[in-house]
Amino acid sequence: MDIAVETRNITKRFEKGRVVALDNVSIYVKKGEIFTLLGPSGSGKSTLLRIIDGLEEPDSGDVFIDGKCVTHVPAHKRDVCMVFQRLALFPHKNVFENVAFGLKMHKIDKNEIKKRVEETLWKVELNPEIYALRFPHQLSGGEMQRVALARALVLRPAVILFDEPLSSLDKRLRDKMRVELKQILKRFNLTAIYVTHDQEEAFVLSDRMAIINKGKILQEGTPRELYEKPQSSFIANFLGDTNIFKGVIKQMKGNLVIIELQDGICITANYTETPPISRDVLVSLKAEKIVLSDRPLFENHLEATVKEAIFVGEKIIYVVELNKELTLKVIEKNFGKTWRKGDRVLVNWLPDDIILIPE
Amino acid sequence: MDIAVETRNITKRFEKGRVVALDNVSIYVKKGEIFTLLGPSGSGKSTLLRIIDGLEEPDSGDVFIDGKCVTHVPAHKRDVCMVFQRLALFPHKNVFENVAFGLKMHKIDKNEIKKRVEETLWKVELNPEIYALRFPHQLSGGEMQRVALARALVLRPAVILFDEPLSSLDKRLRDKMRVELKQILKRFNLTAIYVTHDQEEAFVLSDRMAIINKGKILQEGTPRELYEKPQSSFIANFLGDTNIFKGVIKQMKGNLVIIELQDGICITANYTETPPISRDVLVSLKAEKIVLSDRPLFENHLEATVKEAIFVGEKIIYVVELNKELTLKVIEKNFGKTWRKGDRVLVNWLPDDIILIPE
Amino acid sequence: MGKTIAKSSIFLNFACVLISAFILIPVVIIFLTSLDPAKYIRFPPSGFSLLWYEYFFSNKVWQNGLLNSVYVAVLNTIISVPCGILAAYAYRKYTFKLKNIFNTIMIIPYVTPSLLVGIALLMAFGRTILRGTYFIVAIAHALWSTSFIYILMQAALSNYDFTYEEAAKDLGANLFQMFSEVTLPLLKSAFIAAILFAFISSFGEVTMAIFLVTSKTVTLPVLLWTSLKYELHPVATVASVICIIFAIVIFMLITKFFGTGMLSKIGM
Amino acid sequence: MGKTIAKSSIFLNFACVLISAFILIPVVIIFLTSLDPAKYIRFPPSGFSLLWYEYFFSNKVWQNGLLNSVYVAVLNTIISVPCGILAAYAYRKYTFKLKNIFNTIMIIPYVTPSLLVGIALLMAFGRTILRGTYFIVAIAHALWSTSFIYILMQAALSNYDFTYEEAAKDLGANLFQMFSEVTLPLLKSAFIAAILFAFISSFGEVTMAIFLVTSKTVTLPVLLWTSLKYELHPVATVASVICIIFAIVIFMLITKFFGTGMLSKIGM
Repeated sequence: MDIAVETRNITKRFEKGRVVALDNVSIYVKKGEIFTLLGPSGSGKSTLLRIIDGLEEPDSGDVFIDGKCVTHVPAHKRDVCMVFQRLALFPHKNVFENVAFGLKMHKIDKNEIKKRVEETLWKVELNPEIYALRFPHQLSGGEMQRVALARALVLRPAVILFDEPLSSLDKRLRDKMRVELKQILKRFNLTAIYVTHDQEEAFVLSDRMAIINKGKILQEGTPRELYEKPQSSFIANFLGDTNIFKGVIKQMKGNLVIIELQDGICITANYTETPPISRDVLVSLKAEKIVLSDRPLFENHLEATVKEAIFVGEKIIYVVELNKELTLKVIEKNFGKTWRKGDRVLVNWLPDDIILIPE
Repeated sequence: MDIAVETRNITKRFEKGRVVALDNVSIYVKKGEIFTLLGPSGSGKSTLLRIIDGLEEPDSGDVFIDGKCVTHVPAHKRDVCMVFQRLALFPHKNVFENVAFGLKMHKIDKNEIKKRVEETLWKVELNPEIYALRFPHQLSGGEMQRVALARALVLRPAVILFDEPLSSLDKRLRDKMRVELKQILKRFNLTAIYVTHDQEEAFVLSDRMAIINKGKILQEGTPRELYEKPQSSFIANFLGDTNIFKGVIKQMKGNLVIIELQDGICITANYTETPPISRDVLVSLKAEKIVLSDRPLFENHLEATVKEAIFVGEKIIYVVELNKELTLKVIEKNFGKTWRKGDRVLVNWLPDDIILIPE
Repeated sequence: MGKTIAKSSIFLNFACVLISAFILIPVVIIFLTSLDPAKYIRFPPSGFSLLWYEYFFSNKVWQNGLLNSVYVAVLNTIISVPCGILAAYAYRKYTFKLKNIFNTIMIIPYVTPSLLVGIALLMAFGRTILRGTYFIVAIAHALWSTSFIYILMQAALSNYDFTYEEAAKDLGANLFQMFSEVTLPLLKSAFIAAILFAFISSFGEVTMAIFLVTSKTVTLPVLLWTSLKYELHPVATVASVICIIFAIVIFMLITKFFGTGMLSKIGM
Repeated sequence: MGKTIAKSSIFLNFACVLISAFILIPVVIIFLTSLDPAKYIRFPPSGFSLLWYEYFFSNKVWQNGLLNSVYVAVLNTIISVPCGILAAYAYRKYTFKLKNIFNTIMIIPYVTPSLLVGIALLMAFGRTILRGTYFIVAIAHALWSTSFIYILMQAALSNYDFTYEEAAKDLGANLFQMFSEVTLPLLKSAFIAAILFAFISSFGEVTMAIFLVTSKTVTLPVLLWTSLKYELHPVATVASVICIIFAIVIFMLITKFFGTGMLSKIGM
């Protein structure tokens, strides 16, 4: 396994040690991988990125790039490039000069610079003949994005770092750019670390991701692993739209567990790995894992009343009431039959979709 | 039908007439209704709101509030209140003083002010004992939102205007606040005009909405009407994730139309109202109206290959290829079987879900 | 930052001390000289005494000068602060035809050598009833001061959000209520800073005043000037120290009450 | 806005004309007087002639004064601009212990009456080899000027995004490359404005200069002063007009090349 970047036990404090930004953080990123750090604002994710880039030094711990320790190497001598949150395209330089900047700093031959800049502009789907002489303020949000990417790409760094570069775009363009970005990164087999607070972005982009909160890495894995197998209630809650209940284990037979939620409402779950160790558990069920119907679809089904039906275009969000104290959020795509407030329905789910989290 | 607000043929130009912000705009809002103006930035929606509030005067046209023409009545004498985009809570006044401001300006008795402010704070679910003395900078984004709402509510205006008040909140809080906002508006049967560029927001909040672009109202109706029955390709494209193709009508039998998209790929559609008048049509099919399966589900089904499967948490976006030139975007919720790149699948849809737009 | 800071911190602190020393030279020299009991001004001083301080506070002429300076400064403040503030406010809030020309004109007195302003006013009003009044001195100061306050307030207003005023109007406030409830409190610190600056700049001004005062209206800086230029009387150093202390106290007031954040807002 | 504008526009334009007139009084008076062929200064003028303009440009003393003023202004610019800019840059970019004290000290000369700075320097260097050199005058000006430029640059830097410098470093630029490729071009207009302001404020300064010049190094404003105070010689009005034209031209350069946007950025 070829490791492109590794941090070992990075700790960083701010404001004379009173604020811990990063607490003993160790991550690794494989060559050719897109690795995402997902966390709420203030979780320390950007600080970690800046430490890897060399813009800040850790209080303790080390950074390795391509196997070499670079903890005390200044930013301009590290083989990494960053795409900044507000892009930081030099406003007084045109597109060509912006992209050529890094090469010029490294004293590359002029003809070579021209060749590589044009090559890179093509890579990010900007025609150099059209765009080379434009200035940043003459570009649209998406074009600026691409120039910022090209400026980093052209140096062929070991790793490209992204500090929420899409957060200033509007939703439509952001959706488009993130798919494009992934295609470019994959086409040229680049290694990237991407920082974001937007889980959709993390899911779409990442090969592997880590969730960071209050300066600590909570869990890492593929997007699917994190989404479907959260190891803590924080993550279960943080990712997606989740119904979480307290429950007590009543019975276990084979791989099946029967859990009582309340007032005799029981549900069945599968566990595939280790069985739960305590009787009290948290039960997590994502809203889209529930199907509404008028006749039973699976073994697990309960009667409920629709309290709210919220039309959101491509999907409809239902709030259904099992009894006075137990309501569920359900997401259905906007297809076929839709339900109205007051309708009696059956809620169905698969035992595999119930996730048990130790309380 | 009780009309709360009406604008008649409002036209407004900026920069000495060179920029047309609003072009002959007429809308009406019924009492107790939440009416949304949805449009891209620069479409003129905020200008219309400011004209209704009295912060700007139209070049021509009239504004009616409760049946009275108020075109030349200054803002502070109109019975409307605005919740501003950046909220504009007075930073030097505490929550109580902010909410009491309007009443104080109207020289209401002090005891009455106290009573009404506290009542209103309860309405927006802020405990006056806890919040009354806090200053705006001591509040969270959601709390500031509620204070801004209370400040408008307390005056019991004929209409409350909202200028994208949720746009500065992060996604999670925004989702929560918009549901809460709707509940409050409905509970007290208030009339509201809401301006936004976020279609989800418009769908969730509106009783009725209008789409505005380049200073013109393009279509108005309930969220469902606009989403399911767009009258132009702009709206079909603007709302949701839409597959749009050019097609030629081959055959019509009863309510059914057979349309050839390309190379003999034919689809069947229903039309419920007037039949299409030209042979060339645009065919629109929302991504979530397509179901992937390995065996035929409905009459309309075609074979396809999965080119991309993008995991986005609660949903999965597929790009499937019918043939070299025809790809479809499909949204499935993250439930049950998922497909991988390269899988052969059947794409199924209901004839009702195909929308024909005259080209 | 981490280690980067630790290193640069030593260098920076050293550079700060050097620049500060350079800056503080005149203040320190004057202060030391004022404590010298000798009968003429010289440096370095030869002894230590409060002799000339006693002299200053028991001498009618100097006391009178101090009072006159205060009168002029107050008058200047009353004239220039409203003018400068209103001009800047109008410039930021409204669109009008002569806007750009207006902006240029407002800045002219600021770049015109103050000497010339004094002379021009002397020529214009020298033989009128205004001659030798506090008013004519204050007018001269106000020309410069209005321009300066206009510039300060432009900077302060560039961060001011007019939406607050719209919100007030929307909630039913008329023009007066809007001003007293929203504009005034929000711009309070900028307004106070403008007042203090107007006061202190007028209080220490000599170039214009020297042409316009009479022996009755002579201000402290003019006395100081005459004393230093022709007599080199040591009491002048005491007057200087008092002027500086006055200036520093007012400056401290500004920073203490409104923070350096406010100063950077108004371009300080 | 619409009709609101139309109404307030008339009032505003009227107010503008009034304030502008008030502001322009001294400039107009001086200009008219300079065209009067009479042998002594008086207002209103009695005729029209370019007599005193010819006199000014053929007189060695006045020419010499003009040159000396330019020397001093250039020297002051060379000293104060780098000091002021570096101090402001360091203040914004770095965290260091004495930061707040440093900020206060940097602003002191700006609030100290300039008269006192001149006197202090005279006392300190009056009997040293520096006496009567351009250098000592320039130092005095630089004390005030550094402080002023520090304040201007603080405002300019408050809108400056240090991320550009980080991006340059990230892309492989060393400290020198970063400065010449990014910092310098981005702050170019603020730098040029600082230079122009340093030059013009030194060029017209009289209060400090009058204590520090000799007959060899006498500057134009000092000549002007002497001439106005004791002779009331009409050539002084010509010198005044030249000073004002100088100031206005430089100010126009600032607004033309960098726009009023830039001026509002640096707190103008």
